[in-house]
Amino acid sequence: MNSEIARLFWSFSPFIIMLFIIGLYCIFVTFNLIRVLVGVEVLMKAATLLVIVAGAATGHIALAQVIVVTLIVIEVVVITIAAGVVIGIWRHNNSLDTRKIRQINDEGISDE
Amino acid sequence: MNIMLFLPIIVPFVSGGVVLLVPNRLPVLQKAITIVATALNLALAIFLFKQNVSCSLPWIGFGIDFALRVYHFSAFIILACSCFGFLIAIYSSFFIQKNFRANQFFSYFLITIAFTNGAVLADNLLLMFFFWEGLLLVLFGMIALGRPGAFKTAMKAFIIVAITDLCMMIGIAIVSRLSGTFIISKINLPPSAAGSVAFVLLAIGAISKAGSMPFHSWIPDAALDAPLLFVAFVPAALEKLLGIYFLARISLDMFQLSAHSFLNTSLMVIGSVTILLAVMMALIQKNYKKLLAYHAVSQVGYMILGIGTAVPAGIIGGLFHMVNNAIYKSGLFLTAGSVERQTGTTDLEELGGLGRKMPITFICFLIAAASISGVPPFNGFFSKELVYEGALKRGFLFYAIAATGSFFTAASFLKLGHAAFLGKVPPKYEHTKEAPLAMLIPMAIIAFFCVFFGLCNSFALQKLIQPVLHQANFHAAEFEGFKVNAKLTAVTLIILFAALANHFFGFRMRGKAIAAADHIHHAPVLSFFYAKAQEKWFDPYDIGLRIVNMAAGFAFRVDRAIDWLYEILIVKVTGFFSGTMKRLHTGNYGTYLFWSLIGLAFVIIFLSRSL
Amino acid sequence: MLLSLLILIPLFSVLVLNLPPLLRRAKVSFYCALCFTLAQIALVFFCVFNPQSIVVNPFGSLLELDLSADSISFVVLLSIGITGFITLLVAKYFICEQQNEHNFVSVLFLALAGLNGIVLTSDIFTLYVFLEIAAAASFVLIVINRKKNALEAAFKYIVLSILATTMMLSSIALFLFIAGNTHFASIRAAFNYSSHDFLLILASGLFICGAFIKAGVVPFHGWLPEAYSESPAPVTVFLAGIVTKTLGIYTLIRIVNSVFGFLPAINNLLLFAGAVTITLGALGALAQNDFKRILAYSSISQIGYIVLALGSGTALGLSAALFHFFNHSIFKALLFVNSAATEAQTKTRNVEAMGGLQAKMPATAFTSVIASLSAAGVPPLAGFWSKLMIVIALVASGHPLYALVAVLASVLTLAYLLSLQRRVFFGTLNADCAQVVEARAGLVFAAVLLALITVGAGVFFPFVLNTFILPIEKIFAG
Amino acid sequence: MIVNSILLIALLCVALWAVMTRSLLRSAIALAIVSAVLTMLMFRLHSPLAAVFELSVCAGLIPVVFVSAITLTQPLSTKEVLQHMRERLTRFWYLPFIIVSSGIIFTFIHLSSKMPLPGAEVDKDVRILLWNIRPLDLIGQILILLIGAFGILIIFKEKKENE
Repeated sequence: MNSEIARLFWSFSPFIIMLFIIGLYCIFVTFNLIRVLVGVEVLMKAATLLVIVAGAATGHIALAQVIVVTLIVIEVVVITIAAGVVIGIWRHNNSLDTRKIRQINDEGISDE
Repeated sequence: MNIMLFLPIIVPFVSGGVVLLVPNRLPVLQKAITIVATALNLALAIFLFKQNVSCSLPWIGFGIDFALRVYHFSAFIILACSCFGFLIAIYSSFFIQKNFRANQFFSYFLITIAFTNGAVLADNLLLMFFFWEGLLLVLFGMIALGRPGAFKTAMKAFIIVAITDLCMMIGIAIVSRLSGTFIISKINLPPSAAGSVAFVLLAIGAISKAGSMPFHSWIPDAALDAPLLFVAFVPAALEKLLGIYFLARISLDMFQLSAHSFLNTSLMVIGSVTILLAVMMALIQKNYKKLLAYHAVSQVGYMILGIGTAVPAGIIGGLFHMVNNAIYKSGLFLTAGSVERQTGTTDLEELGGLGRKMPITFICFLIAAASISGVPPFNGFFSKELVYEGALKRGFLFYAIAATGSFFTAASFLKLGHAAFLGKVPPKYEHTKEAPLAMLIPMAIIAFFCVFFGLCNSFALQKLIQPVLHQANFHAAEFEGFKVNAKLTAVTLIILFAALANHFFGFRMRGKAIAAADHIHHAPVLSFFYAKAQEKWFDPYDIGLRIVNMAAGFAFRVDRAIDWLYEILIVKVTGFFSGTMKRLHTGNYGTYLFWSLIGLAFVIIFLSRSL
Repeated sequence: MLLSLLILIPLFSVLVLNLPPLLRRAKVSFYCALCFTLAQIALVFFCVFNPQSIVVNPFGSLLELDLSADSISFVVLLSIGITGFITLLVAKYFICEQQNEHNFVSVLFLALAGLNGIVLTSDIFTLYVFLEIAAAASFVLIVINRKKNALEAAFKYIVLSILATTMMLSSIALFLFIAGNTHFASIRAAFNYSSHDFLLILASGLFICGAFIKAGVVPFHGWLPEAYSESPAPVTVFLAGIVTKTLGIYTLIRIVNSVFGFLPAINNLLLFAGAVTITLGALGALAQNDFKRILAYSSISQIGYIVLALGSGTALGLSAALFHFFNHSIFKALLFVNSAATEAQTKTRNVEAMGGLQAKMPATAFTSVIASLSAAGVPPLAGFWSKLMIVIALVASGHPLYALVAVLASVLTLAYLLSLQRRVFFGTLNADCAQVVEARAGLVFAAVLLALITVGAGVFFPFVLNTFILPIEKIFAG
Repeated sequence: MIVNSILLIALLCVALWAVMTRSLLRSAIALAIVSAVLTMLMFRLHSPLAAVFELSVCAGLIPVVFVSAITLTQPLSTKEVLQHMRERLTRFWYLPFIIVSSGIIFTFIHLSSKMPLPGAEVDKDVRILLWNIRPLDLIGQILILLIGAFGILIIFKEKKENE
């Protein structure tokens, strides 16, 4: 593996890391369930970019494309299911507030 | 021939399975199967006695075979176990009450015999451990069969024994690593640090099986809660034989211990502490069975002390005491059984004057009690003298403790006998009758053995103990008869008289036989410790429970603390970034995410440091 | 390859069962699924005894799938078959609506296909694809009854799971960069020649963490207690019995064995994580009052044992890990079946509100005692052997301290399981439970079946060992 | 390399906007733009197939999922949103074409800029790779799409009954 290949990879990597941080930041900070899914999307975008860059940098771009295609299908389904779950929660709570989903029956110490 | 070795395991196990299927409507059939199976087992044990064969079948691979071996020692233990099994089976034919899950009891009883035989015969450490742990399961079942509250006791016993068995598991793993084999007869480890650890772990398993302190605390509870036959058979006889057998195996064959090593000394310390503390507890008991149970613990101390001395007299004494103790202790429990069956109680406050109503039981009790107190010429006397002699060679302190134990033993049995069998008959028990014949015969046989092993101790030593020690170049013949140290005998006699005097002193003072030991109970310093002991302050199991509860509570608070820390931390960080405190918050999943990211960081750091 | 049927049959059954409206019947699909799980068990036994038949391709050159199966796969495939069967038995009583039951069976089919795919593939990206399939199917299964708590638990599970996904995906991308391929063998080779030390560490660490999240190893375990306790009963059996284990533990075993090849650094990491997980899981279980939560924490603790065994880095450790994998999926499924039975009969999960049920539900009580004893490692039950193997493996590989942790924690296991038994089945009968009767026949059947497997695998351990466990030693890649 | 850098910085900015903006609807639109920028980057990195796929699914389908989730949960009336979307569709129908063609142009830009990508040789055709070497991934795609279908069926059934 020559250094030129590595350079492409390394030049992309700070941006990918930043993208990861943005996604995680979003998940951590928000109150809103849908906003959490936005953060998740950003994370997935970062991962997709990482795969493509890795493929391009090593010349296995075909393999990387196959991976990305499959990845996108999975991403859509998972996000759809997650959105469905969010809507389900909204129907019960009538709110998208993450604070409302802390469960009441949290672990408690037994009286013994 | 080789197949004969499997029969002592298979016969009781299969018949145990059969008994389980017999409904409780047919008690006669259950008892018949049990008696026949134990008789067969006895016959097999007699046949195997004096044989020296081994065989093995391929088992689970990794060089672990189903290897069995019978030789002098194991044959002798098996013979003793099957004798007791047979006697208890006869005794039980009258003892089992109605509404009792008798099929389970008999089934567990037979399976216990099968597993004990297996553990004794096994020539492979893992196979032995398999049977050893299996015994735990039946132990649990048998205790849980007792009166309604017995489940708690069963659990206590289970956990205590399980912990020590797990220690044994590690010990076995270390031994196999050091010696490269699981075959017991091939293991002979020279002294080493890892070897010492392994020895300690295995010894913990052995002495806890034998019921020594600090692993004893379930036995007194079980005496009250569990079925009496179980107590008479398992903790009183079987487990002593098995535990001391294994202790002797590891300290004589498997490890080369130097005579005055730290390990031997610590065994002696455990032995003497057990003798003293357990007997002190026994002294103040007001219940027939519980008093006996504490003695069952105390007597183990003599055996461990004897084996720990590592001098010929002590080892021979310890092994001899193991046999004698099994005899008189199960005899004593059987007398308790008779009393319980005829009067319905074992509370000493209520009993009295039964000697006239139940003369044969009384005589058997007298013999066994004399034996356990070490009155010449009963068997207990000879084995105790040997242990004393061994202990004296290793230090006066050990001897003094053992002798003190003897004093308290005698005192407590004087109290017990006086309270239960002498004095006035309470009006309730005016019409008490002697126990049925099938219960008297086993007691009589046991009493006979007490006398026989005492008077003909040379027979017992030569035929039973000597073959065990042939490798060690000991000569049991040297210790026959009254050739033991005359001074020691004199001291023993003095101690016995002192106990008698003490009893009459207490009796005079309080005017009641049952209160004859109260002046010791209420002595200035002792009363404090007694009170604490009654509150289970010294029970390792209860201490353990408290610690575990505390740890669980602590873990719970740490959990909360992380939660709290996280909220504060995230609030600060995000406040720094966005300037708005309100937008900050997470549900619980945020905490989990946070943990996961911390974990990720940890993993990466861990890997990059060590790669 | 013959085993490709295990992926393709569920796919086609779902298509066939849903396309014509006539066949959209819960009963038809239910019995189809039942037959499939039994066929899977039979197929595994067939392949174990006829190893040459594994390479037979039923489709000829029409469809060639890149699958491989070895002794590790067989153990896991067997567990999948058994747990799937039990899940279906339990589901009969807990998924009320007809149409929902049909959908449940369809998703279960897809989940089984996903699990089988995980086990059979030998490519790290395909592994990830099937991982997502099984995970997505389990999200849907958790919310099948659209209960509030289940939805919330599912949301947390999804978020954590997506984090795991992202980690694994990044790691796959890094492996692609380092090795130029995603096949196990090429990545393995890259470990020998590659100069990207830091990237290798990063990639391995990310993948291991992803697997840890999916398996619920402490401190990645947060989602697990809630997801287990709030799912409908059959889904809990399925999740606890096999899904998290295949998703997390099997993946970990496969990657450690086939890709990392038991590097010392990774072994140490696994040992440490395993010990922490065992202890904290057991302590967590001690403090609970909810039947299913106790079992969930117990699952965490038992998963720690498997990780610990794997960390010993020896052939025996690998075998022990796999055997404990099998045992745990059996006895934990059994305990969850019992919890389902008591929940159905008493309408509560709070163990304080139960008590003395042994008199009312003897079969449930008996089987749950067997499961607890197996979990605590009492012979001759199967759990004894796996724990013994774990301890021996740890000591033999020179980690006596970890062996001590394993042994001490097994005391804790004993403590919380026996206290659970005491509070639920023994003791005095709770007044509220006076009207309780034994659970439905199907539940009792499932429980007894699992108990028989536990006892059978212990008593006939030599057979199990020679058939399934010993071959694992041969493929040990340390 | 400069083009790449500009695209990457744009990607970051849009992502940050998606995360920071107060309106959920805007956030969803920003996500679509993130996908579009990513598509261009993919063209730059010689992966046109993946790029088109990303554009059609991630920039097309996922915003729909988000927007429907937002409409179902927010007091915005359905009609309003539909109106909004229709407007957008009619107004920006040419956007995908622009993105694709600009992507292709970008591909050529780097060819002329004498700075070829190191691993530019395309070893295999993507379709052949997917069909012949990795059919398992295809099966996986079918399986997960089925799961998605059932998921929607299960979660939204109640809604159907209500209406």
